[in-house]
Amino acid sequence: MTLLTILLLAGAVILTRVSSLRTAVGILGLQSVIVALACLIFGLKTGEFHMYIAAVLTAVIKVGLIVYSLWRVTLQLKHEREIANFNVSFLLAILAIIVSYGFVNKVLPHMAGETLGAAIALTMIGLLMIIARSQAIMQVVGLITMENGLYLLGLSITKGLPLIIEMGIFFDILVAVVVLVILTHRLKYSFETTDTSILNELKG
Amino acid sequence: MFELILAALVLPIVVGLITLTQKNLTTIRYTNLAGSALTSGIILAIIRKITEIKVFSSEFLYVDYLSAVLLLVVALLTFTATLFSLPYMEREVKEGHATEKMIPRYYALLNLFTFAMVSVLVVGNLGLMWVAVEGTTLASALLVAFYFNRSALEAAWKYVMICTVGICLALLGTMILYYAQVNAVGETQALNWLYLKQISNTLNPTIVKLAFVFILIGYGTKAGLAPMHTWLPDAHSQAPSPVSGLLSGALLSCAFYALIRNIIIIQGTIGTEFIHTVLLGLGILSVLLAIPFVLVQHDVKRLLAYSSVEHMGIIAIGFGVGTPLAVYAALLHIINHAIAKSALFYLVGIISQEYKTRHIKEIQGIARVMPSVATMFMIGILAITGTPPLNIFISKFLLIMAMFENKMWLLGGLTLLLLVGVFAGLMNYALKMTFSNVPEKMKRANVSPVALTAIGLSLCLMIIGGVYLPPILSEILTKAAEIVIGG
Amino acid sequence: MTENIYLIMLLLFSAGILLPILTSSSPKITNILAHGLSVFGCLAIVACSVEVFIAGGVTFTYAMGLPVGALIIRIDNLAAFFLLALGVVGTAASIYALGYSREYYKQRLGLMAALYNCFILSMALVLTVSQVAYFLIAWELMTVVSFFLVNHEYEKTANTRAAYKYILMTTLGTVFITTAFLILSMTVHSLDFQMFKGASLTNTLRNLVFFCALLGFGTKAGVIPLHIWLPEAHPAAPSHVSALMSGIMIKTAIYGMCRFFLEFLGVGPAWWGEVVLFLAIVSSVLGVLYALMQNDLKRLLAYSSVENIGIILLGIGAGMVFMSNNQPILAGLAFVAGLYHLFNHAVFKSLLFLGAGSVLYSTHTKNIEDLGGLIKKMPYTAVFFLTGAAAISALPTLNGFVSEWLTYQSLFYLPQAVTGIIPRLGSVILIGLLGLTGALAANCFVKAFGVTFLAKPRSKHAEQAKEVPATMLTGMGLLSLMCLALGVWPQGMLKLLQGVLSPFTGLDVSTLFKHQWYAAAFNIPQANGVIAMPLVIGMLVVGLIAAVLIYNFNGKPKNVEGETWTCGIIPNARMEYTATGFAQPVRRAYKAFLRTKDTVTADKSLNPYHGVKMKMTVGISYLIDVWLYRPVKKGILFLVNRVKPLQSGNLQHYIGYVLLVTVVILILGVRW
Amino acid sequence: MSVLFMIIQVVVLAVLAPLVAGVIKNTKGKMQSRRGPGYFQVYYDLRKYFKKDNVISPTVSWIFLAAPYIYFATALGAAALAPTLLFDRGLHYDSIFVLIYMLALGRFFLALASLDAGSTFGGMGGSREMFINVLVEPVMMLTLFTVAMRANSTVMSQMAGAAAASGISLSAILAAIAFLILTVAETGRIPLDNPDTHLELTMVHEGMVLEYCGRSVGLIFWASAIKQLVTILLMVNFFLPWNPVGSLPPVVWMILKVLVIAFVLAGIETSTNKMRLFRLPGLLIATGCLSLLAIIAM
Repeated sequence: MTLLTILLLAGAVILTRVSSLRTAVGILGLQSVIVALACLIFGLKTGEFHMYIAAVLTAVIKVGLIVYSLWRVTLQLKHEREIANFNVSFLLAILAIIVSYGFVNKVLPHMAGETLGAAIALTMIGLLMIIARSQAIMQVVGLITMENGLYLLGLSITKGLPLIIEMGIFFDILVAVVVLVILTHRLKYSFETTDTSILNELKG
Repeated sequence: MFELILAALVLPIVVGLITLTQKNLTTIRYTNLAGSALTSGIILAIIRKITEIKVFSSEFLYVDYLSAVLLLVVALLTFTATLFSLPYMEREVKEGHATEKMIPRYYALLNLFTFAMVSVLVVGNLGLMWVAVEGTTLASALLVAFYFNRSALEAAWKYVMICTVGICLALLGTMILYYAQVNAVGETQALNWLYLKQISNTLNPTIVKLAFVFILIGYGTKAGLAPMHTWLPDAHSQAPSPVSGLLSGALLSCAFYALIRNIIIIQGTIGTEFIHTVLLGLGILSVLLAIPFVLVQHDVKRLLAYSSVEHMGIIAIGFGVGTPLAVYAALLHIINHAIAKSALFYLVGIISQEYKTRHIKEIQGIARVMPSVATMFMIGILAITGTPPLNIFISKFLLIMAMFENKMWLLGGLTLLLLVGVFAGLMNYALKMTFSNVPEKMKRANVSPVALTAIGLSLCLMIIGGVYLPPILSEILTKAAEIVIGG
Repeated sequence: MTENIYLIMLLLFSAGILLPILTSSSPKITNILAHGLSVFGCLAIVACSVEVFIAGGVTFTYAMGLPVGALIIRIDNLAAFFLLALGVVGTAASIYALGYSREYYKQRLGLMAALYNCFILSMALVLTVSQVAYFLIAWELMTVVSFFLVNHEYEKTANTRAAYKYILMTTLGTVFITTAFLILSMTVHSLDFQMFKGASLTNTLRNLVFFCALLGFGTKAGVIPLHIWLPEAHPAAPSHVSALMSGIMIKTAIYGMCRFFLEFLGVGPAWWGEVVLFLAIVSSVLGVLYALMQNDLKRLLAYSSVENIGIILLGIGAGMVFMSNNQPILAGLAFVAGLYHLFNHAVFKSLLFLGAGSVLYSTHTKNIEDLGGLIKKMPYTAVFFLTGAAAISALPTLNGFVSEWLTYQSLFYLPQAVTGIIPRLGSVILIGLLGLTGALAANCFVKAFGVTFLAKPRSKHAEQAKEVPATMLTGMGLLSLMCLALGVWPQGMLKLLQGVLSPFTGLDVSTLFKHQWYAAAFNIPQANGVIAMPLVIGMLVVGLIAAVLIYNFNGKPKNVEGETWTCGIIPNARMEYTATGFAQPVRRAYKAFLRTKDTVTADKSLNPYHGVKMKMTVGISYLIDVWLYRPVKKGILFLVNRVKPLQSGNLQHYIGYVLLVTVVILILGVRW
Repeated sequence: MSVLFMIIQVVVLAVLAPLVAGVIKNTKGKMQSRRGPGYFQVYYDLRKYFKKDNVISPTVSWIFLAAPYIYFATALGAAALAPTLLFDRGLHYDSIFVLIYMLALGRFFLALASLDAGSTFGGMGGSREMFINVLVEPVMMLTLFTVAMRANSTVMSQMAGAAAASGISLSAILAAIAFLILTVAETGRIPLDNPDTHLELTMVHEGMVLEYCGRSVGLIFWASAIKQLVTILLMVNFFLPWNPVGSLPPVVWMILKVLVIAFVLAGIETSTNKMRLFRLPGLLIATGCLSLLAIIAM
């Protein structure tokens, strides 16, 4: 479990340093795998049946479909690279981890599992990526990371939400990614780039 | 009852699927018209039923007076929007903004959107409600991006991004709420609204307060409360006008509904003081922030969008005051605003089609180009600015009255003053567009009667609403207010 | 009985609103139908108020389908008094409209007629509704309808701007009115006016209500510095509507003030009255000063409305001072003066606007520099306009004189009522300033009538002028007769006012007037005064007879024609004294207030020494605009441009806002 | 009864007015070391005027023709109201405001008539007359106010009574000085106006009536004379009410005082020279301050 957590955070931190979209998507896939595994482990611990299903769903949707569709897009975006100040976001990511663990140990020590801090950290890093990255794909990746974080959070404070809701959430995430992929596609099509920093025409 | 609700949920999906399979535009139009009419009919039937059985709840579905109020809004707007879409999209195709094969997609998405909104209103589980709200975002996102031109894409991208981030916060909040529930009573009936309402006083206040903050921000983003409203003007201005009407009238209200549902539970735990203060603050802020953008604006649809922000602010203030009268007024305001604002968006749709622009400066002399539209437009503007004898004045007045009843002299006065600011902006541009001299390229145009019918319907409701409120509706609102207060 | 008349009135006007829209195919029919109906409606209004004066006040309630409570109609003497004014002026204006509407046969007559009926109806409602919500509805309705009437000739963009300014200002005013009403009604927990009397308010709230009422109604009444909409809006509207706006609509604001200051708030501190007096005198002096500077006939009249509102408020303010000083009889006198002047102004100002309308009708210009010599082209109009002009200049035997005299009388006792050296001196100067106002008004209307109607026509428009149709003359004639009647025999009106004011506490009119048939005499503890109009008339008549006798003492003189003396040249219209020239001395003497900007341009090409084709353009700038409104506008725009960058179009910023507000609320929640 | 008194008063004043005018003219002549016209010269002039026929411009309307009558009538009205020694005429109809507005009525129509002929001079005269009136009216109100406050009434007979009752005081003197200037203004004399100029551009009152001739002018001049006498009477009875103790009856004192005022006016007219029109505001503001001081000193 601890290993997974460490891997997860490491992946997230690395995620803040990659500039190639495809690498990012790859790391995201890895991350999702880890989450699925975490889910599985929780299932084994608690013996909750729906945990297994949740794990499977994670595997299928997050690792399978989402990564696949993102990969598909990145194939068309050969020349798109992320250009941002990686060091800053890297440091921020580290900071996020420290802060979140500190927060957990200080404020709610009674529920300080290994994963909770990681979950919060992951969420923050995801948010950080949405804010600090301008590549459309990178923002999507950030979004998924954030969602993973939330999911993990759910796992660690409660034993996961009821299955039906989980499925709904998964479905939503899937659709969201599909929509975003379509939009990215169109962005490439009509702006010749997926760098969202040029999307600032609508003002006032 | 269950069947009715099921029908209301399934019908749009079915119609949507049919639409996708069809090629012939005329068939598509009529199917959708019939479909929306039927859906609205069913929803009205549900409301009718509610007035008899007061509340319907099953494992995942829950409908009571509060949902009835919002269902009414959705029913009205779905119908008018679909009706208005027929001539509007036809013209869009003629003008070459859209191709014929985009039309089926449009109607399909419209139906999906309706489905999402209805499901927000009928589910009785906060988790599913979150799913449904996110669903509305996704369904409307592609409608916002419908034209797939640069600005539409930009708007859609921002819309999805901001709303998803916001909604993720709401998910976080919901999870925390669930955590509170688990801590208090275990996992039975997870996040079931009715159950939570009953056990709300046993939850841990600190955790619930934490949950409240995230839920408020999350659904507040969707409801377009400042300063999370930033996506709103972009999305509203870029979507096709019928969709803008739906977004502004129905979607925002649905998001607000989700917020209220959560708040009903939360206030059972942490009391109302904090909640009301925050809501009041956000409400005032929304009205305040809307003013500058209404006072100086170049795009007529953005103008209306910001006025929506202002009205969401007013509604927030209403719930923030929190007396039965205030909540009653706020709910009535939701209905009134939905009707008026959608009508205005439709009108602006016609106008911008006629003038081939949304720039206020280039829209001149509507009164002489399309007298009927000009008349309706002026009435609509007067309504949206809360001028009697039109419907919004009533709710506005009740709201202000409630504030004064609560001894909020200064806040009430301030609100009135801020409304004047918005009035100044809207009236200024409305007059410039309507009565200025006609540019020579424009000549007298005739408007499709269908479009006028769609708008005329809303207009009649506005005018009637200004002089007469059906007792049945009044009863629904009163009961809904009781539910919100937690009586 | 009264209720039936009232319902008939409602019915007539509703018909008047609906029919024109339905019959808009034939303008002639529309015109006759709509304005015919409004004539009868106005007569019904008169009947209603008369009935109330005879049979006493009435109250009737209708349950409406609105969540704001039942509609309460209450017509007491005060309301009836205003209704009377509305009825009289409305009747005249409607008759006039029958002829005047021909101007609009090709200009949306149906709409105008419908709005016109709706306008009168809304005013009637404002005066009779006695429940906060419905009062506000009626009030706003009145505003909106008149707004559309002002905007009716939107072919001229200036009119639209005027309309915008108008509705913006009045909406701002409505904010204050609403606040005032709601504070009252929420302290007594009722929306019914009747409950407001003696509401137990803390002093702060009481003053707040006073200020809100003063500001709110002051805006509608056009009190300086809230008047800016008035001189724009009144000229823009069709003339018979301008007549109603100037004659009645701005008086409904005074009605509101009376309700608040007499009934709801009761006797207040003296400084309330002093504030009112200050605003009043500023309005009257500046108003008439600006009026004198105008060359647009209707603008001139509009500014003079500002002045007259000032004079009315002088009476009311003095009354308030006397009330707080516990001098009920003087208070009564002051209020009588104010209300009398109110009625008079309603009559002669609408008369003047109708006159201006006739000039417009037959010459199609409002610029008096282009007019002249109309007295020969349209003799009756000239007589009527002259009556109005003389009345508004408070010349004897006309109604203006009576109310002016009463106002002077009540102001005369003011210095003894107020305390403190500054107010005392101020109240002394007040009389001087009122004298100044009177003189300026006379000056202004000599200019208005003289330049418009006398001497030779100054332009083609004026040469081709013809007398207006009989209906228009009838309308004006009616009002001229009212002017004369109210001047010659003031007793009737005074008796009426006694009835109107008697129910209110703090003033006492019962012992005010000794009703000799020939004199309106009042006696008050300090002293007593008589104004015997028959005597004044007698003196004038005898004087005239004497003059005629002396004139023809040695037989009738032989009259020889001879050109006007202009140093031997044959005079032509361009040599006549212009309106600008007539006002020039005052213009120059009051530079400080008017901030005159005059520029002389000459074409020096032909004659390098002093040039030829000299052209002088004169302009004044308005203090209030320069000092108050422009800075406010600038400030607002400044703020707007500071705030707008928030919507920067940058996604990152937007998400930043979301997080920021989350953090803020979290902190709030923790600190709570 | 009171009405009878009134008629007597009107007749007497109307008959005596030209004499006072004559006296002023004569004294002025004497002061300018001329012989000056005889005391009765004005009567002769009037007789001559009333024999003459009229030349009337084709431009004018009935306003022009009616104005002289109205002006004369208002003058008579003023005369009827003017305070003389028959104090307190039972009924208090003789309010000061009535008198002021009587005069205003005459002025109003004369000004209109001046515009009616359509000559530049007439218009100029009318405009200036109204302008001077704008300056005079408020000061006049204030100054009369001093007396009215003493009497606590605006009824002239009571005012005169109160004035007579009160002794000589600073306030009274200040007010008297103020009203003297106003008298000069009202009677249209140097330094405000020049009654016997022949240059149209310097005319004010004369300019207004420039277009009149024959009997109309007779009426106007006579009316002006009456107006002048009335003003002087106001001066005498309100501001110089004190009779030095002596055996003479008050009527004699009054006549004497009227004559004194006449001399003073003549003196002022001889000793000063005409002011520019736009110097007048200063003068009248100063006067206003005097009367304000008078009120404060009270």
